[in-house]
Amino acid sequence: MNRMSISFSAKSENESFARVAVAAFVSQLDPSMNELTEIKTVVSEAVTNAIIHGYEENAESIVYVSCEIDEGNISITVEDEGVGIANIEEARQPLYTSKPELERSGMGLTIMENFMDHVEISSVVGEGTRLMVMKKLSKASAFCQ
Amino acid sequence: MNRMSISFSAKSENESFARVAVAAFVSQLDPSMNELTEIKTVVSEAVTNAIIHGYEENAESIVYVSCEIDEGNISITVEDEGVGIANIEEARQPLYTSKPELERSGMGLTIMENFMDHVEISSVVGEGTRLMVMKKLSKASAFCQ
Amino acid sequence: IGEIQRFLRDDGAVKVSRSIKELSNQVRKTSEQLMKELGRVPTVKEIASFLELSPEEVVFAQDASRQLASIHETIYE
Ligand SMILES: Nc1ncnc2c1ncn2[C@@H]1O[C@H](COP(=O)(O)OP(=O)(O)O)[C@@H](O)[C@H]1O
Ligand SMILES: Nc1ncnc2c1ncn2[C@@H]1O[C@H](COP(=O)(O)OP(=O)(O)O)[C@@H](O)[C@H]1O
Ligand SMILES: [Mg+2]
Ligand SMILES: [Mg+2]
Repeated sequence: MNRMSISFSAKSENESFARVAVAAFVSQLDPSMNELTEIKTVVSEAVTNAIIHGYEENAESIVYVSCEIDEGNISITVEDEGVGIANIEEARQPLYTSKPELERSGMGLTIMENFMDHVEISSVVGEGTRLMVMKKLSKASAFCQ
Repeated sequence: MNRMSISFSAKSENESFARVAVAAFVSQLDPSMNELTEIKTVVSEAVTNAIIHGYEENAESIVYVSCEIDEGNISITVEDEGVGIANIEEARQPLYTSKPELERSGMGLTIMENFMDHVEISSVVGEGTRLMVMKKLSKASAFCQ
Repeated sequence: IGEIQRFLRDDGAVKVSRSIKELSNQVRKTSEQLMKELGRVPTVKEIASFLELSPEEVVFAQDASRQLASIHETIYE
Protein backbone atom coordinates (compact mmCIF):
# COMPACT_ATOMS: atom_id res chain seq x y z
CA MET A 1 0.00 0.00 0.00
CA ASN A 2 1.26 3.41 -0.91
CA ARG A 3 -0.35 6.80 -0.63
CA MET A 4 0.13 10.39 -1.73
CA SER A 5 -1.81 13.59 -1.73
CA ILE A 6 -1.39 16.88 -3.52
CA SER A 7 -3.07 20.24 -3.24
CA PHE A 8 -2.74 23.29 -5.45
CA SER A 9 -4.24 26.65 -6.40
CA ALA A 10 -7.45 26.40 -8.45
CA LYS A 11 -5.83 27.56 -11.69
CA SER A 12 -6.25 25.78 -14.99
CA GLU A 13 -2.44 25.78 -15.47
CA ASN A 14 -2.33 23.25 -12.64
CA GLU A 15 -4.48 20.67 -14.38
CA SER A 16 -1.40 19.37 -16.17
CA PHE A 17 0.58 19.23 -12.93
CA ALA A 18 -2.18 17.21 -11.24
CA ARG A 19 -2.42 14.81 -14.16
CA VAL A 20 1.32 14.19 -14.26
CA ALA A 21 1.57 13.82 -10.47
CA VAL A 22 -1.17 11.17 -10.31
CA ALA A 23 0.05 9.35 -13.41
CA ALA A 24 3.65 9.35 -12.15
CA PHE A 25 2.49 7.92 -8.83
CA VAL A 26 0.40 5.10 -10.33
CA SER A 27 3.16 4.27 -12.83
CA GLN A 28 4.70 2.30 -9.92
CA LEU A 29 2.02 -0.32 -10.60
CA ASP A 30 3.09 -0.60 -14.23
CA PRO A 31 -0.24 0.12 -15.96
CA SER A 32 -0.54 -0.19 -19.73
CA MET A 33 -0.16 3.06 -21.64
CA ASN A 34 -3.92 2.91 -22.33
CA GLU A 35 -4.79 2.59 -18.67
CA LEU A 36 -2.45 5.46 -17.94
CA THR A 37 -4.21 7.64 -20.52
CA GLU A 38 -7.59 6.77 -19.00
CA ILE A 39 -6.40 7.72 -15.54
CA LYS A 40 -4.93 11.00 -16.78
CA THR A 41 -8.16 11.86 -18.57
CA VAL A 42 -10.20 11.21 -15.44
CA VAL A 43 -7.90 13.38 -13.30
CA SER A 44 -8.13 16.19 -15.86
CA GLU A 45 -11.91 16.06 -15.96
CA ALA A 46 -12.27 15.93 -12.19
CA VAL A 47 -9.77 18.72 -11.52
CA THR A 48 -11.33 20.88 -14.23
CA ASN A 49 -14.73 20.38 -12.60
CA ALA A 50 -13.37 21.44 -9.22
CA ILE A 51 -11.79 24.56 -10.74
CA ILE A 52 -14.53 25.77 -13.06
CA HIS A 53 -17.70 24.49 -11.38
CA GLY A 54 -16.68 24.12 -7.72
CA TYR A 55 -14.65 27.28 -7.42
CA GLU A 56 -15.82 29.19 -10.48
CA GLU A 57 -12.16 29.87 -11.22
CA ASN A 58 -11.35 31.68 -8.00
CA ALA A 59 -7.59 31.09 -8.00
CA GLU A 60 -7.29 31.72 -4.25
CA SER A 61 -9.01 28.41 -3.63
CA ILE A 62 -7.29 25.06 -3.20
CA VAL A 63 -8.01 21.75 -4.94
CA TYR A 64 -7.14 18.51 -3.08
CA VAL A 65 -6.24 15.28 -4.85
CA SER A 66 -5.18 12.07 -3.20
CA CYS A 67 -4.31 8.65 -4.50
CA GLU A 68 -3.89 5.25 -2.90
CA ILE A 69 -2.48 2.20 -4.62
CA ASP A 70 -2.68 -1.32 -3.28
CA GLU A 71 -1.61 -4.21 -5.47
CA GLY A 72 -3.48 -3.60 -8.73
CA ASN A 73 -6.10 -1.30 -7.17
CA ILE A 74 -6.09 2.45 -7.56
CA SER A 75 -8.32 4.91 -5.82
CA ILE A 76 -8.24 8.62 -6.53
CA THR A 77 -10.09 11.35 -4.64
CA VAL A 78 -10.59 14.90 -5.91
CA GLU A 79 -12.08 17.41 -3.48
CA ASP A 80 -13.03 21.05 -3.49
CA GLU A 81 -14.58 23.38 -0.92
CA GLY A 82 -16.65 25.10 -3.54
CA VAL A 83 -20.32 25.63 -4.37
CA GLY A 84 -21.35 21.97 -4.21
CA ILE A 85 -23.86 20.08 -6.38
CA ALA A 86 -27.58 20.35 -5.59
CA ASN A 87 -28.72 17.42 -7.71
CA ILE A 88 -26.09 14.72 -8.16
CA GLU A 89 -28.41 12.45 -10.20
CA GLU A 90 -28.90 15.22 -12.73
CA ALA A 91 -25.18 16.13 -12.80
CA ARG A 92 -24.32 12.53 -13.70
CA GLN A 93 -26.61 12.47 -16.75
CA PRO A 94 -24.68 12.35 -20.01
CA LEU A 95 -24.67 15.77 -21.71
CA TYR A 96 -25.96 17.59 -18.65
CA THR A 97 -23.98 20.76 -17.99
CA SER A 98 -24.81 23.76 -15.83
CA LYS A 99 -22.43 25.89 -17.89
CA PRO A 100 -23.46 25.58 -21.55
CA GLU A 101 -22.13 29.11 -22.09
CA LEU A 102 -18.57 27.81 -21.53
CA GLU A 103 -19.00 25.21 -24.24
CA ARG A 104 -18.74 22.41 -21.72
CA SER A 105 -19.67 19.06 -23.18
CA GLY A 106 -21.48 17.73 -20.13
CA MET A 107 -19.56 14.47 -20.63
CA GLY A 108 -16.95 14.71 -17.85
CA LEU A 109 -18.72 12.49 -15.33
CA THR A 110 -19.82 10.08 -18.06
CA ILE A 111 -16.22 9.69 -19.23
CA MET A 112 -15.15 8.98 -15.66
CA GLU A 113 -17.78 6.27 -15.34
CA ASN A 114 -16.58 4.70 -18.56
CA PHE A 115 -12.90 4.67 -17.68
CA MET A 116 -13.21 3.70 -14.02
CA ASP A 117 -14.78 0.73 -12.26
CA HIS A 118 -16.47 2.88 -9.67
CA VAL A 119 -17.35 6.57 -9.30
CA GLU A 120 -18.71 7.99 -6.05
CA ILE A 121 -19.79 11.60 -5.59
CA SER A 122 -20.72 13.29 -2.37
CA SER A 123 -21.49 16.95 -2.13
CA VAL A 124 -22.99 19.55 0.18
CA VAL A 125 -24.26 22.76 -1.36
CA GLY A 126 -22.12 25.66 -0.15
CA GLU A 127 -19.51 23.32 1.36
CA GLY A 128 -17.98 21.45 -1.53
CA THR A 129 -17.72 18.25 -3.51
CA ARG A 130 -15.79 15.02 -3.09
CA LEU A 131 -15.33 12.66 -5.99
CA MET A 132 -13.84 9.23 -5.49
CA VAL A 133 -12.99 6.92 -8.38
CA MET A 134 -11.56 3.43 -8.31
CA LYS A 135 -9.96 1.24 -10.91
CA LYS A 136 -8.45 -2.21 -10.87
CA LEU A 137 -5.65 -2.59 -13.39
CA SER A 138 -6.04 -5.42 -15.86
CA LYS A 139 -4.26 -8.63 -14.88
CA ALA A 140 -2.19 -8.51 -18.03
CA SER A 141 -0.45 -5.38 -16.96
CA ALA A 142 -0.47 -6.11 -13.25
CA PHE A 143 0.99 -9.61 -13.27
CA CYS A 144 2.08 -11.10 -16.54
CA GLN A 145 4.96 -9.27 -17.95
CA MET B 1 2.03 33.37 -7.86
CA ASN B 2 1.21 29.70 -7.84
CA ARG B 3 1.50 27.11 -5.13
CA MET B 4 1.28 23.36 -4.63
CA SER B 5 2.04 20.86 -1.95
CA ILE B 6 2.42 17.12 -1.96
CA SER B 7 2.75 14.53 0.77
CA PHE B 8 3.50 10.84 0.52
CA SER B 9 4.58 7.73 2.43
CA ALA B 10 8.26 7.70 3.39
CA LYS B 11 9.24 5.01 0.89
CA SER B 12 12.18 5.28 -1.43
CA GLU B 13 9.90 4.34 -4.37
CA ASN B 14 8.32 7.76 -3.94
CA GLU B 15 11.49 9.74 -4.50
CA SER B 16 11.03 9.61 -8.25
CA PHE B 17 7.37 10.62 -7.90
CA ALA B 18 8.33 13.66 -5.80
CA ARG B 19 11.02 14.70 -8.26
CA VAL B 20 8.68 14.50 -11.25
CA ALA B 21 5.82 16.23 -9.42
CA VAL B 22 8.02 19.23 -8.59
CA ALA B 23 9.48 19.21 -12.12
CA ALA B 24 5.99 19.20 -13.64
CA PHE B 25 4.99 22.15 -11.47
CA VAL B 26 8.06 24.34 -12.09
CA SER B 27 7.98 23.56 -15.81
CA GLN B 28 5.30 26.24 -16.04
CA LEU B 29 8.19 28.72 -15.79
CA ASP B 30 9.98 27.08 -18.70
CA PRO B 31 13.40 26.74 -17.06
CA SER B 32 16.44 25.52 -18.98
CA MET B 33 17.14 21.78 -18.93
CA ASN B 34 20.11 22.46 -16.64
CA GLU B 35 18.00 24.34 -14.16
CA LEU B 36 15.36 21.62 -14.22
CA THR B 37 18.00 18.96 -13.61
CA GLU B 38 19.40 20.95 -10.70
CA ILE B 39 15.96 21.30 -9.16
CA LYS B 40 15.19 17.60 -9.58
CA THR B 41 18.52 16.66 -8.02
CA VAL B 42 17.86 18.88 -5.01
CA VAL B 43 14.38 17.40 -4.51
CA SER B 44 15.83 13.88 -4.67
CA GLU B 45 18.54 14.66 -2.13
CA ALA B 46 16.14 16.38 0.25
CA VAL B 47 13.45 13.70 0.03
CA THR B 48 16.04 10.95 0.46
CA ASN B 49 17.33 12.70 3.58
CA ALA B 50 13.82 12.90 5.02
CA ILE B 51 13.22 9.20 4.32
CA ILE B 52 16.51 7.66 5.39
CA HIS B 53 17.76 10.09 8.06
CA GLY B 54 14.55 11.74 9.31
CA TYR B 55 12.36 8.66 9.38
CA GLU B 56 14.97 5.92 9.21
CA GLU B 57 12.82 4.33 6.51
CA ASN B 58 9.68 3.91 8.57
CA ALA B 59 7.18 3.74 5.69
CA GLU B 60 4.23 4.67 7.92
CA SER B 61 5.58 8.20 8.10
CA ILE B 62 4.73 11.04 5.75
CA VAL B 63 7.06 13.39 3.87
CA TYR B 64 5.77 16.88 2.98
CA VAL B 65 6.98 18.86 -0.02
CA SER B 66 5.68 22.23 -1.12
CA CYS B 67 6.60 24.56 -3.90
CA GLU B 68 5.82 28.17 -4.66
CA ILE B 69 6.62 29.94 -7.91
CA ASP B 70 6.43 33.66 -8.46
CA GLU B 71 7.75 35.08 -11.69
CA GLY B 72 11.22 33.56 -12.00
CA ASN B 73 11.50 32.67 -8.30
CA ILE B 74 11.10 29.15 -7.01
CA SER B 75 10.97 28.10 -3.40
CA ILE B 76 10.74 24.48 -2.32
CA THR B 77 10.20 23.17 1.20
CA VAL B 78 10.78 19.57 2.29
CA GLU B 79 9.63 18.61 5.77
CA ASP B 80 9.64 15.54 7.95
CA GLU B 81 8.46 14.81 11.48
CA GLY B 82 11.42 12.57 12.13
CA VAL B 83 14.41 12.44 14.45
CA GLY B 84 15.70 15.97 13.73
CA ILE B 85 19.29 17.21 13.47
CA ALA B 86 21.24 17.97 16.64
CA ASN B 87 24.05 19.93 15.00
CA ILE B 88 23.05 21.67 11.77
CA GLU B 89 26.50 23.28 11.29
CA GLU B 90 28.11 19.87 11.31
CA ALA B 91 25.44 18.34 9.05
CA ARG B 92 26.13 21.03 6.44
CA GLN B 93 29.87 20.25 6.25
CA PRO B 94 30.86 18.66 2.93
CA LEU B 95 31.42 14.91 3.35
CA TYR B 96 29.80 14.78 6.79
CA THR B 97 27.41 11.85 7.10
CA SER B 98 25.91 10.22 10.16
CA LYS B 99 25.34 7.03 8.18
CA PRO B 100 28.68 6.01 6.65
CA GLU B 101 27.52 2.36 6.87
CA LEU B 102 24.92 3.09 4.15
CA GLU B 103 27.62 4.41 1.85
CA ARG B 104 26.16 7.88 1.96
CA SER B 105 28.42 10.44 0.35
CA GLY B 106 27.75 13.21 2.84
CA MET B 107 27.37 15.56 -0.12
CA GLY B 108 23.59 16.02 -0.24
CA LEU B 109 23.42 19.36 1.55
CA THR B 110 26.54 20.59 -0.25
CA ILE B 111 24.96 19.78 -3.62
CA MET B 112 21.84 21.69 -2.59
CA GLU B 113 23.93 24.74 -1.67
CA ASN B 114 25.65 24.58 -5.01
CA PHE B 115 22.52 24.30 -7.11
CA MET B 116 20.31 26.72 -5.19
CA ASP B 117 20.69 30.39 -4.30
CA HIS B 118 19.64 29.86 -0.72
CA VAL B 119 19.32 26.85 1.63
CA GLU B 120 17.70 27.18 5.04
CA ILE B 121 17.47 24.35 7.57
CA SER B 122 15.54 24.34 10.79
CA SER B 123 15.24 21.31 12.97
CA VAL B 124 14.18 20.24 16.44
CA VAL B 125 15.54 16.95 17.76
CA GLY B 126 12.69 14.49 18.17
CA GLU B 127 10.26 16.71 16.23
CA GLY B 128 11.59 16.90 12.72
CA THR B 129 13.37 18.90 10.07
CA ARG B 130 12.34 21.59 7.63
CA LEU B 131 14.50 22.42 4.64
CA MET B 132 13.74 25.42 2.47
CA VAL B 133 15.61 26.12 -0.75
CA MET B 134 15.21 29.00 -3.17
CA LYS B 135 16.33 29.59 -6.69
CA LYS B 136 15.88 32.43 -9.13
CA LEU B 137 15.84 31.27 -12.70
CA SER B 138 18.50 32.95 -14.80
CA LYS B 139 17.32 35.95 -16.81
CA ALA B 140 18.73 34.29 -19.86
CA SER B 141 16.46 31.36 -19.39
CA ALA B 142 13.50 33.44 -18.37
CA PHE B 143 13.56 35.92 -21.24
CA CYS B 144 16.19 35.43 -23.93
CA GLN B 145 16.69 32.39 -26.21
CA ILE C 1 22.01 25.78 -37.47
CA GLY C 2 21.91 22.04 -36.73
CA GLU C 3 25.32 22.34 -35.03
CA ILE C 4 24.18 25.23 -32.90
CA GLN C 5 21.03 23.45 -31.89
CA ARG C 6 23.01 20.36 -30.95
CA PHE C 7 25.41 22.53 -28.99
CA LEU C 8 22.60 24.19 -27.10
CA ARG C 9 21.05 20.87 -26.33
CA ASP C 10 24.28 19.29 -25.10
CA ASP C 11 25.00 22.43 -23.19
CA GLY C 12 21.76 22.07 -21.27
CA ALA C 13 20.93 25.72 -21.81
CA VAL C 14 18.07 24.79 -24.07
CA LYS C 15 14.65 25.46 -22.63
CA VAL C 16 12.55 22.64 -21.27
CA SER C 17 9.75 23.52 -23.65
CA ARG C 18 11.99 22.72 -26.60
CA SER C 19 13.99 19.80 -25.27
CA ILE C 20 11.13 17.81 -23.83
CA LYS C 21 9.51 17.63 -27.23
CA GLU C 22 12.25 15.36 -28.47
CA LEU C 23 11.84 13.06 -25.50
CA SER C 24 8.10 12.87 -25.96
CA ASN C 25 8.62 11.90 -29.61
CA GLN C 26 10.88 9.08 -28.42
CA VAL C 27 8.20 7.90 -26.02
CA ARG C 28 5.64 7.88 -28.80
CA LYS C 29 7.91 6.04 -31.25
CA THR C 30 8.95 3.47 -28.66
CA SER C 31 5.33 2.89 -27.77
CA GLU C 32 4.45 2.24 -31.44
CA GLN C 33 7.42 -0.05 -31.93
CA LEU C 34 6.70 -2.12 -28.82
CA MET C 35 3.06 -2.36 -29.79
CA LYS C 36 4.12 -4.03 -33.04
CA GLU C 37 6.59 -6.35 -31.35
CA LEU C 38 4.33 -7.40 -28.49
CA GLY C 39 1.02 -7.39 -30.30
CA ARG C 40 -0.55 -5.42 -27.44
CA VAL C 41 -0.34 -2.01 -25.81
CA PRO C 42 2.95 -1.79 -23.88
CA THR C 43 3.09 -0.97 -20.19
CA VAL C 44 4.78 2.15 -18.92
CA LYS C 45 7.70 0.15 -17.49
CA GLU C 46 8.31 -1.56 -20.80
CA ILE C 47 8.73 1.83 -22.42
CA ALA C 48 10.79 3.10 -19.49
CA SER C 49 13.27 0.25 -19.61
CA PHE C 50 13.61 0.59 -23.38
CA LEU C 51 14.49 4.28 -23.03
CA GLU C 52 16.45 3.80 -19.80
CA LEU C 53 14.23 6.24 -17.95
CA SER C 54 12.13 5.83 -14.83
CA PRO C 55 8.40 5.22 -15.42
CA GLU C 56 7.74 8.58 -13.78
CA GLU C 57 10.00 10.32 -16.31
CA VAL C 58 8.14 8.64 -19.16
CA VAL C 59 4.89 10.05 -17.77
CA PHE C 60 6.43 13.50 -17.49
CA ALA C 61 7.89 13.49 -21.00
CA GLN C 62 4.65 12.29 -22.54
CA ASP C 63 2.49 14.83 -20.80
CA ALA C 64 4.70 17.85 -20.34
CA SER C 65 5.22 18.22 -24.06
CA ARG C 66 1.59 19.18 -24.53
CA GLN C 67 1.59 21.84 -21.85
CA LEU C 68 5.04 23.08 -22.81
CA ALA C 69 4.28 23.29 -26.50
CA SER C 70 1.80 26.01 -25.67
CA ILE C 71 4.29 27.83 -23.43
CA HIS C 72 6.83 27.65 -26.22
CA GLU C 73 4.40 29.16 -28.70
CA THR C 74 3.38 32.03 -26.44
CA ILE C 75 6.96 32.89 -25.56
CA TYR C 76 8.88 32.34 -28.76
CA GLU C 77 6.53 32.41 -31.69
N1 LIG D 1 -16.75 19.84 -8.40
C1 LIG D 1 -17.96 20.28 -8.79
N2 LIG D 1 -18.56 21.32 -8.14
C2 LIG D 1 -19.77 21.77 -8.52
N3 LIG D 1 -20.47 21.26 -9.56
C3 LIG D 1 -19.94 20.23 -10.25
C4 LIG D 1 -18.67 19.70 -9.90
N4 LIG D 1 -18.40 18.68 -10.76
C5 LIG D 1 -19.44 18.59 -11.58
N5 LIG D 1 -20.40 19.51 -11.29
C6 LIG D 1 -21.70 19.70 -11.95
O1 LIG D 1 -21.94 18.55 -12.76
C7 LIG D 1 -22.17 18.95 -14.10
C8 LIG D 1 -21.69 17.88 -15.05
O2 LIG D 1 -20.27 17.75 -15.00
P1 LIG D 1 -19.53 17.16 -16.26
O3 LIG D 1 -20.15 15.86 -16.59
O4 LIG D 1 -18.07 17.15 -15.96
O5 LIG D 1 -19.86 18.19 -17.41
P2 LIG D 1 -19.30 19.66 -17.70
O6 LIG D 1 -18.09 19.87 -16.83
O7 LIG D 1 -18.96 19.62 -19.16
O8 LIG D 1 -20.40 20.61 -17.36
C9 LIG D 1 -21.47 20.28 -14.24
O9 LIG D 1 -21.99 21.06 -15.30
C10 LIG D 1 -21.71 20.90 -12.87
O10 LIG D 1 -23.00 21.45 -12.80
N1 LIG E 1 15.85 15.26 7.19
C1 LIG E 1 16.89 14.94 8.01
N2 LIG E 1 16.65 14.41 9.23
C2 LIG E 1 17.67 14.06 10.05
N3 LIG E 1 18.97 14.23 9.73
C3 LIG E 1 19.28 14.76 8.53
C4 LIG E 1 18.26 15.14 7.61
N4 LIG E 1 18.85 15.65 6.51
C5 LIG E 1 20.18 15.59 6.73
N5 LIG E 1 20.45 15.06 7.95
C6 LIG E 1 21.78 14.86 8.56
O1 LIG E 1 22.74 15.60 7.80
C7 LIG E 1 23.76 14.73 7.33
C8 LIG E 1 24.29 15.22 6.00
O2 LIG E 1 23.30 15.09 5.00
P1 LIG E 1 23.77 14.96 3.49
O3 LIG E 1 24.68 16.10 3.19
O4 LIG E 1 22.56 14.82 2.64
O5 LIG E 1 24.64 13.64 3.48
P2 LIG E 1 24.19 12.09 3.52
O6 LIG E 1 22.70 12.02 3.26
O7 LIG E 1 24.99 11.45 2.42
O8 LIG E 1 24.53 11.59 4.90
C9 LIG E 1 23.13 13.36 7.31
O9 LIG E 1 24.09 12.32 7.39
C10 LIG E 1 22.23 13.41 8.55
O10 LIG E 1 22.98 13.17 9.72
MG1 LIG F 1 -16.60 18.55 -16.55
MG1 LIG G 1 21.70 13.04 1.84
